[in-house]
Amino acid sequence: MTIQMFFLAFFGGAAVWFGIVVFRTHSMVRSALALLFSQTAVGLMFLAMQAEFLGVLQIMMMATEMSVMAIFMVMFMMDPGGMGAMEMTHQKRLSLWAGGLGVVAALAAIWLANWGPAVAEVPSAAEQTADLGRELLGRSMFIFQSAGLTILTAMVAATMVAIAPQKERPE
Amino acid sequence: MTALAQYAILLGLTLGAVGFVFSLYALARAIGRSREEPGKDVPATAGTLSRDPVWVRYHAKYYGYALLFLAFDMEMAFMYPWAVVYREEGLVALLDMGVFLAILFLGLLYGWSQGALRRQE
Amino acid sequence: MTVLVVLLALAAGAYLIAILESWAVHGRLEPARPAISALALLGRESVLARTPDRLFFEAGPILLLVAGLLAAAVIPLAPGLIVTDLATGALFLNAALAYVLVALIMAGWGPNGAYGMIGGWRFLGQFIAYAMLIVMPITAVAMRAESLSTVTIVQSQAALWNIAYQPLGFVLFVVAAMGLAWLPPLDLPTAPGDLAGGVEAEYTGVRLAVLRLARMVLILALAGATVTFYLGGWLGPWLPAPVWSALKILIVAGLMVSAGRLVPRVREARYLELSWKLGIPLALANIFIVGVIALVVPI
Amino acid sequence: MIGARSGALTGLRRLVANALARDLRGFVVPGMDVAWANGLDLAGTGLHLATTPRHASVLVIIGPLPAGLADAASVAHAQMPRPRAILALEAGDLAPLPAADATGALTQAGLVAALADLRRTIANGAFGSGAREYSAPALETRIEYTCPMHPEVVSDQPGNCPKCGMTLVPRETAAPLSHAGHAMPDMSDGVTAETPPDPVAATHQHGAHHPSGDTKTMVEDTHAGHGHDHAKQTDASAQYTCPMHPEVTSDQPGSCRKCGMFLVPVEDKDAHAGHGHTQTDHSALGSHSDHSAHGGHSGHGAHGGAEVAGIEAHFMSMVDLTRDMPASADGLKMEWIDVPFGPFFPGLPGGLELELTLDGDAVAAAKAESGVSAVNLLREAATSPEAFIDQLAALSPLSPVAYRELACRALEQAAGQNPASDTASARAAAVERERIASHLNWLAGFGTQSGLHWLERRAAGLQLELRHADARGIAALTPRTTALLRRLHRTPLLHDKLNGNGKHADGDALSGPVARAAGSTSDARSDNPVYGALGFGVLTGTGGDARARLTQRTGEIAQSLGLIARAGQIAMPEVQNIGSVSGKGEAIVETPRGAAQLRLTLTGGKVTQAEISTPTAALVALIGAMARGRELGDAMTAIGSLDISPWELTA
Repeated sequence: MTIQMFFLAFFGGAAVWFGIVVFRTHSMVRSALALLFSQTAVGLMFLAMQAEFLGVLQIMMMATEMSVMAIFMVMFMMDPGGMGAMEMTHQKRLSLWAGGLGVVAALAAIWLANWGPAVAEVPSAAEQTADLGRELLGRSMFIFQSAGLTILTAMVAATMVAIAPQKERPE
Repeated sequence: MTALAQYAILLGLTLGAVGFVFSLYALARAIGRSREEPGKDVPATAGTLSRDPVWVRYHAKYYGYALLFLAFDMEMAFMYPWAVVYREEGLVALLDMGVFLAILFLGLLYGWSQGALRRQE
Repeated sequence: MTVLVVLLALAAGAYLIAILESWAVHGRLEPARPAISALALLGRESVLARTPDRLFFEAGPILLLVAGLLAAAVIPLAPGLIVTDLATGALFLNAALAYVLVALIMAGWGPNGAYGMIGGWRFLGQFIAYAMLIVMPITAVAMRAESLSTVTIVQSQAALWNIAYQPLGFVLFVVAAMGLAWLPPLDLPTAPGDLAGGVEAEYTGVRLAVLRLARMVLILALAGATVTFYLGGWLGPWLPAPVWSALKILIVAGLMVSAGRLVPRVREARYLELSWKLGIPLALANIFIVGVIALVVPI
Repeated sequence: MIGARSGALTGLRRLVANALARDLRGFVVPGMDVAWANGLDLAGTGLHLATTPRHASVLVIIGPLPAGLADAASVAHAQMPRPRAILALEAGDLAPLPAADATGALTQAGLVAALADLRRTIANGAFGSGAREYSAPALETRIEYTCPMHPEVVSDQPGNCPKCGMTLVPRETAAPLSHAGHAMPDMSDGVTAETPPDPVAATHQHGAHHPSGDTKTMVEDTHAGHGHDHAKQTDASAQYTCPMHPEVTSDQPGSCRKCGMFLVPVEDKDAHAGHGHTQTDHSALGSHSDHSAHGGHSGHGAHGGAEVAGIEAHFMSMVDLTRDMPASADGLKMEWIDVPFGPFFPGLPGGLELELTLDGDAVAAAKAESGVSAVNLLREAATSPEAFIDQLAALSPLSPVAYRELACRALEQAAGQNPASDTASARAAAVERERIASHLNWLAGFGTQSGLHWLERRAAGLQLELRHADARGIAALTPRTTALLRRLHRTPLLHDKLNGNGKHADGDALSGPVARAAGSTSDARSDNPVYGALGFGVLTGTGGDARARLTQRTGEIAQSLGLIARAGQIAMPEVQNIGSVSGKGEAIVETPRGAAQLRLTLTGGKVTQAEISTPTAALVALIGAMARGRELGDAMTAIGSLDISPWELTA
């Protein structure tokens, strides 16, 4: 149990530290990959808490999507290599306040909410995946399908924003 | 073997691989150090010395695909748990995922029709 | 104990694949060639670029080796012979293989060289082409096996191998796997023709040796994955289990390494277009067909 | 060994040295096509071929090192990791390179012998005290500091940029060119006062320039006039405006009243676009400082400017920043980088210095120069016919027989002789044999470029056997050749890759397979009676793209095989005794790359004046238009399909 606590704390610290690196580094690609490894550390925390499916899924999904974010950051942010060591942060006061409030809200949610009794025996990884599957097809079928619709709207919106319509394309 | 023990083995494998690589580097350093010479540290471009750094805003032409990929990647997160319990749930699962995939296939068709699925020249 | 056996098998497999690849490239079967070139690489200087991102430059090869090893960790060579039989083995394999992309972006961006950078971002475009075509066939395999554990997946093919059960998924998975390990004709990140070494260009000496070793382990892991998902893992008449899986893995790896050389390098725009306009609809159809068969046929 | 590594040859190092000796990785200078043309089978000797100097351990120099490639060879040698060696095959003096570790004759036997003793040298000398640091004029560097956002702000000591306050980034550039002969004819080293006089920002001077090669012919089609001809047209009524606030204008330099920024001169837009100068204003750090256009360069609110709602003063919005940058086809304004695909690029002809301005992985502009072009044709005033023929043959190592035939015909016409019909057809067969060998050489290069190793191996092997075979030998090789061509056309996805790639309008100056693939019927052999007797008909294709050129060249191989079979025997062109005759001669021969024309005057049996026109200049002119806007791989395939011989690009 204590080993789990140790690894949980270690990966938590790693996640926070990578999170800080995201803002302290000047290079865009370093910042994107720092965020990637911060999410991987969160995935490892899931594994330390024996939620195997969520952990492995987090590790996989974040690796691919943060890499795609990296190319968009390199495309649109100035001096992506961080050679000029420019001060890229802006609206410092506003963001510090937002960060502080966020932490307070998270801590409040953790301590005040009623999570119910801690389960004595953690279900095995295979059962977790199967339970999640049954959950998707059973009680939260509605959430599952609405998520599908949300993803559809995301696709349509992204395409409309990013791709110039046919007639405006300079051939 | 409990799940945590397996994760420990995987962590050990990772640290072992990193240790193996560093021992290989140490062996190579023991054989000899690399000598600093003019022009040797400039990235090689087929016989011409190009000193300028190349960390510029790279113009990727596949951003049409990348945006649709992000949405499809989210879809995959739902597919795995569904696949595991598919045979047990039977026809309901098939129809359910059929609707889900059809919705997302609509998104793909829309992107296709708007010209997202091409090299944005 | 099993971890040691699997690692030794992995090392031997990587060596054999290096022989197969040099045979495919040079047309001569020289068993000692990989050992000599590895020793020679150890003896050469490892040059560092001028204004590199040193962290990325060093982390690239190491991350690629770790990704290859972790992917190979869930490949079963025999009923008990597997490093870790995770309950979400197939998903873990996929997660480990996602870091191949991160490693190549680091290796490309690190040395601040033109060929490497273009190679790195080109591989991201190639990833977007093959990523879906690795995930969807695995989903179809998991549907039949009702589990993500690679051992269960192999046991589910006792009656009929998945190559016969879902041939479409097999073809898509193999092509996507060749894209993932950037084997010709999909060797876009290190295209010798238009990028003169691309991502690998700035690595010399021992770092290049680690990069090449990592690629061999990656090819072995992908061949192992193909055998586990589609060719019935260790199952087979007459021969003992480990011999079957070793044989199958080497044959699949040999084919993956040499079959692609008959076709000229595919353009990235063409590969993206084929994957998204042809590959993904076929993969969705494959999932649908397997869905129907899995309900109707009991095996 | 000069390229050794320091350290005693102890146990492990001895083992490693032996491994290094048996695992030689060669980097061929000037190129694989020259090696194949000289009949060398490098792959057959167990020497692995590296595509980049980083992966190489041996620098293989084939034939005399042209002056234009001396700097490039020294750069390639400097970038090879130690232990490195130099293998020179009849390379003469290797001025900037250290002495060769192994030399040999320019034959396969000479190569094998040289490799054998090179392996011994490396096995004993890979680690030792012989190592000496290698430096060369092309490698010296000077540190200068520049601002990533304003490349024209250049200073010799660190500080921050006057325009945007960013810390200046150190950047190495070539040391000021001390050696003579600067390539830029209109090198106006006058100091151009574009940026307002400012102590920190040293004025814009012609800093980093291509260090390599000074006897090159600059064939520029897109960078017309280079960056610095702006300086000549700064007329008196230059208007000054503020990049951030265009509405603020004044007649004399100063600072903008709204944001305190220095005012920059504004050339009127039409004059700017008038002289066809594609504004390659790649602003940030990726640009060469020598030709970054600077009109109306958008700076940004410098220290303490107007407070935009909620955003601190020095925030640089990308919209303002990229206001004047050239937009790519899809409207995005990205930074372009100049990437050299230098003289020794795998798959491209050796010696062709290609520089692509890349917008991501698409080509925005292409510029080709030749590092190996023949300096001048007639060395001394009057040369004997035989010496003149050899001189002309040495002009292009890729097709010596065709130029030898050209010289012989011109001399015979000047001397009023005409050869007997059977020797004429034998000489024509020799030219056809070389045409087959040259096209197979190109096919091998195409195999290297598109990743078809089997094509590279078989085409190169066939070419080596065929280059010196006699008529019977060629007849024996014909089935293998046609089998190779058939298999090439049946390669899946090949035509899909080549279709529509490298299309060009049918230029009139064009000749050779590239023109015929676009439908032209111009062939210097068609009005030659000797070829008429051999039943020659002009072969033309349609489409004018890379695929049509591939089909055209494979068709010409088959056609030439038929011509040789009908000619029966092959004889090298040479001229009987001319005697002291005077007269003017003119000849035209269809070389494998197009029609080459020679005019010479013969006075007293000596050649006093000669003037040659080769087809390559027209081909190089196609590169810019053909590569612009295309993906990098397509552009390389298109440029490779032109089969340019940089040797024939006379000054």
